[in-house]
Amino acid sequence: MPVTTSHEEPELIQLLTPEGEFKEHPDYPLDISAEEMRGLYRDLALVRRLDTEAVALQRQGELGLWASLLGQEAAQVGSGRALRPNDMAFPSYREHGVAWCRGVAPKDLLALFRGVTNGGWNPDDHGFHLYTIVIGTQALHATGYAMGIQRDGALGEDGSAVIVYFGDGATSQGDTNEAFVYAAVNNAPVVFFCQNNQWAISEPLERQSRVPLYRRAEGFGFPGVRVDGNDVLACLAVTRAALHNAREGQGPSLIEAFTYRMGAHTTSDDPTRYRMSAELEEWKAKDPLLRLHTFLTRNGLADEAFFAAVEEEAGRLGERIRTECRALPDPAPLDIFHEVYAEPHHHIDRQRAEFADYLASFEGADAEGGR
Amino acid sequence: MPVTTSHEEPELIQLLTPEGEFKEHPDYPLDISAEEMRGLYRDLALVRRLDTEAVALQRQGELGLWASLLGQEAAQVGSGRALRPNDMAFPSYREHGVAWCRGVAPKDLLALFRGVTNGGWNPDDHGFHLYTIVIGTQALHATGYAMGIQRDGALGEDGSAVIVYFGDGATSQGDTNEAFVYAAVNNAPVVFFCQNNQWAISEPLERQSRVPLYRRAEGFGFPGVRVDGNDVLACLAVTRAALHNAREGQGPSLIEAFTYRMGAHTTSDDPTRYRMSAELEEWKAKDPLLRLHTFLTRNGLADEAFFAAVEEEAGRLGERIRTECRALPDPAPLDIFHEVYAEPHHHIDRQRAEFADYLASFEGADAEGGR
Amino acid sequence: MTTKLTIGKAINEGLRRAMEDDPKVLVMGEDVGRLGGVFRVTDGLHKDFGADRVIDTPLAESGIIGTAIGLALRGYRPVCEIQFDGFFFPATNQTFTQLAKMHQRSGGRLRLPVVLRIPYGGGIGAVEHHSESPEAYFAHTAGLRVVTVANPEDAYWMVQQAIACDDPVVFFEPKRRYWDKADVDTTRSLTSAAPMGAARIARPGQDVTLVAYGPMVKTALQAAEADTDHSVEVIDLRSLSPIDYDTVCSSVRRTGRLVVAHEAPVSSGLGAEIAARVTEECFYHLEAPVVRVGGFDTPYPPSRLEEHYLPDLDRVLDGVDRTFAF
Amino acid sequence: MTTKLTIGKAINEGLRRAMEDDPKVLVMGEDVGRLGGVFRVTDGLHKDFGADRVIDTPLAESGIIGTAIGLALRGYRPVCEIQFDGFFFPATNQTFTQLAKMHQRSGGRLRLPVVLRIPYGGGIGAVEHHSESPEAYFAHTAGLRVVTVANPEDAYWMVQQAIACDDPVVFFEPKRRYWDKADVDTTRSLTSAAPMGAARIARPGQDVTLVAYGPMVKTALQAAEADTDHSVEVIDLRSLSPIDYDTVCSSVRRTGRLVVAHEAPVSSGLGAEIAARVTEECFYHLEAPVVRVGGFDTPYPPSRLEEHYLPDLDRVLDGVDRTFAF
Ligand SMILES: Cc1ncc(C[n+]2csc(CCOP(=O)(O)OP(=O)(O)O)c2C)c(N)n1
Ligand SMILES: Cc1ncc(C[n+]2csc(CCOP(=O)(O)OP(=O)(O)O)c2C)c(N)n1
Ligand SMILES: [Mg+2]
Ligand SMILES: [Mg+2]
Repeated sequence: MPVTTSHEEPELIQLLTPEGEFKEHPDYPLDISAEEMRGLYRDLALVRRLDTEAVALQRQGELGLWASLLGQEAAQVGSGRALRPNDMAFPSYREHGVAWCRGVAPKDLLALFRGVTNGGWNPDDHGFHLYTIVIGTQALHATGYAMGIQRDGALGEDGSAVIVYFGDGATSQGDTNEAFVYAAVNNAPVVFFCQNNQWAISEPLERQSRVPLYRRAEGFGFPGVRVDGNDVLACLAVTRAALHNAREGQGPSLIEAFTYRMGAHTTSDDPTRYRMSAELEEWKAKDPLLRLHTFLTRNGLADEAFFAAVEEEAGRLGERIRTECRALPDPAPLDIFHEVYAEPHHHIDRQRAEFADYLASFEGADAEGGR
Repeated sequence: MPVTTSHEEPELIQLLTPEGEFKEHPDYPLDISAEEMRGLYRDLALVRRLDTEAVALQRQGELGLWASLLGQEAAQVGSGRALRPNDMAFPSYREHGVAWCRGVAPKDLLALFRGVTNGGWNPDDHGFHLYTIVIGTQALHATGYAMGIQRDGALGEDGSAVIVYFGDGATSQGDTNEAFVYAAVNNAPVVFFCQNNQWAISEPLERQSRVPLYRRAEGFGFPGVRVDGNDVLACLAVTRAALHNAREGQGPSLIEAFTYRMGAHTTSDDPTRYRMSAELEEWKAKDPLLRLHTFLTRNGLADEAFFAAVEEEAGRLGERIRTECRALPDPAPLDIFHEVYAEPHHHIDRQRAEFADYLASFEGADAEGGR
Repeated sequence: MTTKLTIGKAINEGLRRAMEDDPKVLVMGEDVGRLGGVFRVTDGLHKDFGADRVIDTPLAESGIIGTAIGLALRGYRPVCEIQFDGFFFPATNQTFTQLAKMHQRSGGRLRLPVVLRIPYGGGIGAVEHHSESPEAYFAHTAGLRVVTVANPEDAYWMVQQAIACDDPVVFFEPKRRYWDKADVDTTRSLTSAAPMGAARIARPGQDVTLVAYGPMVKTALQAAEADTDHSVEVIDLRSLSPIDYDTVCSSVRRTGRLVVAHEAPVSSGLGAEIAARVTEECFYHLEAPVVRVGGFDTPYPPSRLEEHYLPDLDRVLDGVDRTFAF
Repeated sequence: MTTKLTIGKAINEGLRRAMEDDPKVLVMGEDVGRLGGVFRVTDGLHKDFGADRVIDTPLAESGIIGTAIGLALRGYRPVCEIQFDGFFFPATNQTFTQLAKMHQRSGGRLRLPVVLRIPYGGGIGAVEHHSESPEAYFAHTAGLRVVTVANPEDAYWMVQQAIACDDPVVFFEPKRRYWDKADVDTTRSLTSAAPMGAARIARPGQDVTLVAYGPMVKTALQAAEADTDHSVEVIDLRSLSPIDYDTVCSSVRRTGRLVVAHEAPVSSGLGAEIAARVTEECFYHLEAPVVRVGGFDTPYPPSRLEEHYLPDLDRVLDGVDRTFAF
């Protein structure tokens, strides 16, 4: 069946070309020091290492699963570094780069994928909510949280804003669109950050939308913008502006970070079944690390020693991750009943006690050599 | 909390002004005979009578509830008359005017609100699906049906299109937005017809959207248009065009019919609790019948005899409705088990049999004067 | 000091008191603002607490629960109204996969003090989707507490207890009993009220235990009154998850017979759980199998048939008779 | 002529045959096309039947069921894949209020031959939401048929029967058993296969009846084998709604004892319904209360704990022992 697709090329906010050239954008002036730029490079490199390490750990059976962010480092680090401590981020399940920026320990991320917890960290300690697996649900949580900020009167320069991450596929979910409605009518201080990595598992973007995703926002009454998701500087600048506007009471906005999932959907996935390797090659040329590396080098903002130091730090990080991952303790059987409810619950208490008895019966039985 | 609302006035497609003046619209030339125009007036008048009669029947205790369409006759008759026999309409619960155009017997509509059935007619006989009460769900049914039309190869001049009706409130539901997604990516031949009657029970439009609803479509990649919902000619022309485009393979579109719910939400509602009577007065001047009446009279297209005849027909219709409504038989207790499943179901059969025995036990008991 | 209140008004007063006591309490839902809800349960709150605390939401139930979760994460205590039982379903995903599980997911770090108020059950002559009894779905979902009320006293106190609870609580309101009136002593303190989790012996008896909840409690009491052959003990369950089996089982151990009555379809309804569990606990005390009286395993019928669908006094008495005829 | 097939492949072959036999049969869901589904159950269908019959849907489950309803109204027979049990919930509203009820709503005029394929249950070491057993929600919903399979033979035939059925059928696939292999005679005719609604005695025995379904059938058979003290009769339920009580009750009348095992939380789970009903029907035959072995009333735990959450051979045997110890 013929599908009309809009062929008009949308504007892509870009500050750093794939070739590593910087070009100013009138709407997004970037106030950033050389040190901060090197910091961004370090983030990108370390996050990539974290990811590579986790993929390897999964291959070795240390993790049940891993969702690689390979290729999306700039979108995540750029937006993650745009956040202030007071801000709150609601991730999906692939935001390891944002987690990094929010100070979540890598081992706490790994814990989830290892299967020792369904959570892993204290969201309030990091301004970074738990990973959310059911697609789209967190868009509403973020919007509600932003409505809470409004009610706290916590807007303005020292106030807070919310950012919520989701994928291109997630834009099809009812919940995501309801979040657009709630955010718009409440003028909630929330930034919708869509990482359009072109794929939802095996489905290309065309199965979710026939027009660029950033345009969705307009129909709900707030601005949408498309940014080069492989350009960490553009992601930083655009997200900063959106968060600023949110804090200043200008309400929600949608950022579509145009990027590419260079790896498999997760370690369980086999992308050779549904996409061409040529596509991957094309995107390799747009690698988010490469272009910042080139830019820093060309402009004398970082030297070989810097890159070597980052490389070395990445090595240490990798080692730490491997060690810490293997050391993650398995939960105890009775943890199943842990914190199901916040207040006392006689039924759960009883089930826990019964199960404890049951487990104890084995210890006895084992001693007697019984079954 | 401050909410930014767009104040730019959207274009409203109008062919007939509230004062009854006709003005051509370049995009929507209307090919219509005087007789057809009189037919539209007759529809409007009879549908209004049907509605008034039903409200009265509810007051008399003959119906459990009624959702009045007062004020929305033009949106419904205009769009309903744009449909061809091959087309399929998916209504919400207020589309008595469309039902009328599709040949559904008034008593079958009343049956639902009287509580003798949850349905009432054969959708396939009328190209008019059952009323749907759970807001937004029918938008997806319509889209799926339209995808079926595509698979049947039933497009083109002699082909079919689908129209689905919903309210302004319904645009907030996830399902409605998912229908936009599915329709867009499949280029399905479906027209989304939103009757924006300004209210979702007690909530004004501002609680659902801060921009005009027709603009929602664009963000999903298909055209949206706002039409004067109290102008039967404009509704006819705009819907005809949208259905034509759908049949011709141009995919979905959204029509926002800008109208007003002149009555209560339903007979259970008390609008004085939440809206000003001044608003109603303002809209009375835009009455859909009035303007067509004026136009037909001024242009000599209908005379007093015609209007008198319509009035008389309406009277007869009213009488018929009253009689038929009162004559609607109550279902039998065992109908509870009727057609729960299409194929044999031993469990339901057994429950039915047990209940039949139980009921029979009373007959016995009654005879014996038991409890 | 007592006041005569309907169940609807008692909930309204309970909400008002909770909002006065704690500025973090919010009320949200469709038409809960100026209209005061389609059943007027939030009447006057919008006027007195303003639109920031009494929120007319867009028409999207997933959005109601989803944003309530976010508000709870920010420290608020949202009380969400789902307009009718049949319109809960769009919110199932947010309720079952997020609201119910987030506390556990966070290892106890996050608290989700969200209340879902759901007017439920039949008997008001409504059109489809306005008469459902979906409590079993919730009772099968770990992480939720589920309660319902049968009189103004409980309505007033339990809604406050639900709001004070740090777990998500589904608060079912027996819509056809909204207008039932009784005295409520509103001057007591919340802690002095009967705990939300405890069942209540609504009428003592010796021969058979009759468990009911919500709208069926009144029917059960009428049936007990009407039964001149047996002494029927009526238990008002109040908490549907967890269930107070101590109260139920100690009654059954005395009477030896149990009838459970609810409006929901019998198959896989709450009566099944109660029957299974009580039989486990009281096997040698039971003189007859637990009898379940409930709605049929069909969609809720059109309103002209609902008097046949809903278990009435006669159907309940028939159930009682069956436990004796066994 | 028989072929060795895994459960996954048997469903795949069943789908293929149904699509060959009836051009109105469609397959739809997330990633069911080129990828062939995350479990490869629709592998090759996209290639052979094209994108119009094997539809990669947008990522929206309510949309999948909602458009499937529309396609069914237009005469199609959509087979919808829900990628994982935990992702059914966004489609609850469409399934419970529309799909399940539309036939009845229409007075029998409309038919909704829609199949929901749902890979369900735990045991594959997955992250949250990928190991749920939500069957009780469906069994409590009038208008749906609910089935599940435990071996390749049933997988092959029952998916075709589900598609041929004019009612909506929820087809639960035991995901951790997808790779279990056995001979299937694919040359027979559909009508010669055992009817979808009938339970099956998977292993005859005299002392106790053990009812299981889906992934638990294998565990139940292993337990029966391991129990050298008792002769355990294992019943594979197959149809979860309606339930074939004739087969279950006649077994219980012989053995006098019943254990029901499932992965879902015990409270208000399917075991409750079975226990309640069988106790009603076989009260004087039961030597002990029905024992339910199942998941705990907690969220499904992180995968490193699932071996403790899931009823394994030991937990099932413990249940058997308890019926004798009573
Ligand atoms: C409600 C729901 N349905 C299905 C899934 C299974 N699933 C996990 S990830 C995914 C694709 C998501 O694509 P996208 O939103 O583009 O995010 P990405 O994975 O590309 O980051 C799917 C279908 C899910 N997690 N939740
Ligand atoms: C899912 C759902 N939620 C709530 C309701 C209750 N309800 C019935 S009509 C209505 C307002 C609908 O407003 P709108 O969509 O504008 O249609 P209108 O009634 O104005 O024609 C509401 C909230 C419902 N029927 N379905
Ligand atoms: Mg993606
Ligand atoms: Mg409206």
